[in-house]
Amino acid sequence: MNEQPVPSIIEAIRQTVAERLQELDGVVGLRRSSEGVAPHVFQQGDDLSELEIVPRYPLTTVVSRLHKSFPEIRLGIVARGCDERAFVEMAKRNQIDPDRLFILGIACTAEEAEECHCAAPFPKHLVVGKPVAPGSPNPVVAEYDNTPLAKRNAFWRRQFAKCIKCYGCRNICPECFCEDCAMEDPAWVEPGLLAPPFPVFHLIRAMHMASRCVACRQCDLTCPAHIPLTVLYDLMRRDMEATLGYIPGEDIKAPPPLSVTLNEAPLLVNTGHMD
Amino acid sequence: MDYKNVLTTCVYCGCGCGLYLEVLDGRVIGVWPAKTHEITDGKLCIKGWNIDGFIYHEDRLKTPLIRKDGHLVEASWDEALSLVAEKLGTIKAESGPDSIAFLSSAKGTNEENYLLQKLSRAVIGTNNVDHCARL
Amino acid sequence: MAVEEFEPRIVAFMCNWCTYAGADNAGVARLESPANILPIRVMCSGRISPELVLRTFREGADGVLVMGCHLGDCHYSSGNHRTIKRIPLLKSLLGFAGINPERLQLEWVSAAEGPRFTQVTKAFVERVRTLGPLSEEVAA
Amino acid sequence: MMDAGRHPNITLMTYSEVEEVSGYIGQFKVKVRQRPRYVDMDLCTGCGACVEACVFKKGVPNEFDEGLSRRKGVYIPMNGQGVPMKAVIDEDACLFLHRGKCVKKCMDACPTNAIDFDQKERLVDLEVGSIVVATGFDKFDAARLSAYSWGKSPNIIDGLQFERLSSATGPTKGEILTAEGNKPSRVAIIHCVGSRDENANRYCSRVCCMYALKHAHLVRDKTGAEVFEFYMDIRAFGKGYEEFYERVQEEGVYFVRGRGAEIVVLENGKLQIKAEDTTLGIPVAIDVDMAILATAMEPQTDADHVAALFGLSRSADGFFQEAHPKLRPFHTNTDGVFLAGTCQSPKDVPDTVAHANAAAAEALVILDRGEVLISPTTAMVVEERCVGCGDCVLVCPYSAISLLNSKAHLNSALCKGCGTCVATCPSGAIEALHFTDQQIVAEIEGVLAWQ
Repeated sequence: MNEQPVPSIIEAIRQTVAERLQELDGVVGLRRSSEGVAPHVFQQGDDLSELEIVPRYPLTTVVSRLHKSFPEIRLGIVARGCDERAFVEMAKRNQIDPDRLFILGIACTAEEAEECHCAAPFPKHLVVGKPVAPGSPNPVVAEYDNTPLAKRNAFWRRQFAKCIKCYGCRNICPECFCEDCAMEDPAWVEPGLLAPPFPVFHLIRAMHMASRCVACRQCDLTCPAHIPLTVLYDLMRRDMEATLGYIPGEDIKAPPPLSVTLNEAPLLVNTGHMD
Repeated sequence: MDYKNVLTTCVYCGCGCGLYLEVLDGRVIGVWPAKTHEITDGKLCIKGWNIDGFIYHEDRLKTPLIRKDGHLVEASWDEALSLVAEKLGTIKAESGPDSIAFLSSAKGTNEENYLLQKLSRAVIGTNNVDHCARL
Repeated sequence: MAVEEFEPRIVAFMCNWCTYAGADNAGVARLESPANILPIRVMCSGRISPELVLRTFREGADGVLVMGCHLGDCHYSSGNHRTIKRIPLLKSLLGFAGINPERLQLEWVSAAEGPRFTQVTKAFVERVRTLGPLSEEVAA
Repeated sequence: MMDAGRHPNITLMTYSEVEEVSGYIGQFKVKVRQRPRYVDMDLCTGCGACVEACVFKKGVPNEFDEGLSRRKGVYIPMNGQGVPMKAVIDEDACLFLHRGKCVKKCMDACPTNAIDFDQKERLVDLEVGSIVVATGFDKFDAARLSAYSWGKSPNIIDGLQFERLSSATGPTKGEILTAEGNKPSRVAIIHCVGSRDENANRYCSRVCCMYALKHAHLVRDKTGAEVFEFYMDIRAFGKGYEEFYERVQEEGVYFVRGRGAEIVVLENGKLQIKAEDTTLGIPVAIDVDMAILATAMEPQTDADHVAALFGLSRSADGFFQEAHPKLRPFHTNTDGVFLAGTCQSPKDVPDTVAHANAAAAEALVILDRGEVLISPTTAMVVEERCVGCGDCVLVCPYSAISLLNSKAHLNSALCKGCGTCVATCPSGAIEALHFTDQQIVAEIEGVLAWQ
């Protein structure tokens, strides 16, 4: 269960949103109603006591949909560290117009940081709350290099055998915005197989996420089969940083490293192919 | 810009997962799993995730169809219901109530399903009633 | 029944301008390359998406060679820049899933390097031979 | 050159640099930065009165004479023989432009009032159908090989300096003299300086053997001095070249087969050439008055910049890469851009002329035909699947893809069909025609059908 936020933080963000609504067309956040908590676009005149900051939804996806529908609209977003990182990667890929989005950053609590094993539990544009220390690294990831190949294989076989192919990991992901998904292309994933073919199904997605995954953990949270997907993506993120020095969501000016030349984003490891 | 999320229940099976329909200016544009839903806890299967797929689907029927001279022709609800009542009445009279069966759907609400079994048992007089989620 | 020696099946994606010509060069020079190498010509090694490599393993290949021009020699100037970055990450991923990353190999062979073509293909076939069939590894 | 300058359909843009190139075959847009010459090209008659009048007597090293003479702030390039034969004012040398103080005698002297100190740099936009890159070569800097004592004696010169010495318009009016002003009695010519050398360039610069033989002939002819050629092989490959080699041998030139290993500047000012004579199998040391180094041809130092500007590749030696070494030797991988001369590889004059004529002809063929044939193996965007992320735009080596209304738009005239965008597109929205995923997958299935 998520911790209830400290009242002062929620009050402060409500206050900030109220102020920013003077000049913005709307602020994307979470709203509590009798039905529960869901994403919402707060507009001037809305009851801001309904604004919540848990649970976490991929709010940048809402921004993207609105930016595409309304080419002039200027929005704010109540953003945690992962939301801000998601925004950065989406902006790089033209899914959000950075000139029309204003980050109203909130810091995660220490407990939240620990729960997500989050390396950066606060946004750069922090408005409310104090940055807490990063959560401890995922122990499975830390131990992974010492795990023999056969054991890794057995582990993922067992995990992915549970997959019911709901595509929830993809649907909830703020960085998955393709019109057509490679995981639904019969050339890569033969249709009608349940569980989906291992490891093609999962590795295609992991490879697509290599320069995008911002470690928001939404895929983990939404998986009905409780497959620890972030272990795979954390490993991918680790090797991405080691090979190309790229941390998704870190720098809006850094180009997606796999799409540019070696001059623009050099390879940091010697694979013996540089001659 | 009128953006809202409307809590509803997945109609595809008897589990009845909670989900939000994402609505922009009166049009459903997507689905969010309901993270604060007691039972479903922000999880959905492939059907729930795609529940918005049929809403505006071009193949969706918007009126009843009646086969006339081998072709399906659009008809009014009054016309269709009268035809069904008439035919059911004839069949019941000719072959008895157990020659008729009722199949209900997860796309109906609890109340609608209750009414259907009531129709089956009390009006027609048969226990031949079942539901797609049991099939 | 005698146990037959395992003959690995290796799909080699070769770029049109360097490696495919290099393989030709090897042939013209009467150099023997292993028959385990199953060549597929593409215009540039940059064409080889992770999806194609994964599909090739899925189809039953015991190893995949991606071959292109040396850096700076790319017919398309920088197509192979993407290949050189993609392959190590894909190897990492295979390793995470418990598939020996050595089953995927990137090699540069220029149009003039017939001898090098036979040398790297022979070495890769022998390497994969020691790893054994992929089906045994992933079924373990 | 003179003909080119006079041709009504040729506009010479001197003192100009290409700043930016966009577009594609048939419609390139080229931005040219034209530096001020401070001389009105229409008015100047090339009479040279301004040069005479210029008060900057000391001058600066004359680059045309390889620094063996000096020139003034205003000058007519190539010692008065440049094309177009018009004066130019060197900003860095002109006393007025550089220091802000001068009596400007040049203005008084000019009979046509062509001097114009108010000229400004300007950017010129050109639209052209084809481009010929003819940026030439750079001379190998012999200082990089310390054994040759470059710079330690004025009598150690390179081939181009010797050319100026023996030229009638050169600093000595064509007399071959040492720095001390004497006729040399012994001259050494050292081949392969910076060529065929693992410490410099591995390639053969092709032209040096023949010019070194010519230099030997000129020295023998003009001074009667003893000439020693230090060589590894003589590569007399062209028409009449071998015959010329034989003639020079008959003229009494000594050929020492062995790379010149070292030049020692002796205390008396003479130069001692050390080498191994590999035909005799003994080390030799020969004292001479003058040493001429046959330095290599190298790519221009800014070749990487030019390559990026025109979308060219460079081969391992740094020269621009031709599209095919045998069949398309002056084409590049960018359609409509051609190479001429030594920017592609070292060449002698006849080869350069042939190469350049071919490039010019091909450039004209395109313009004359009015349409171009392109390969059918291009990429194709399936718009409905495109989400406009722009990864393909970053990936394309030819800038063939741009975003138009948030969808990838591919210019198939620019696309060369490498397929890197196809492999990059996460949405599967780009297909490589003739190399589609389906076709490659069918091949994978086919080759793996073998058990």
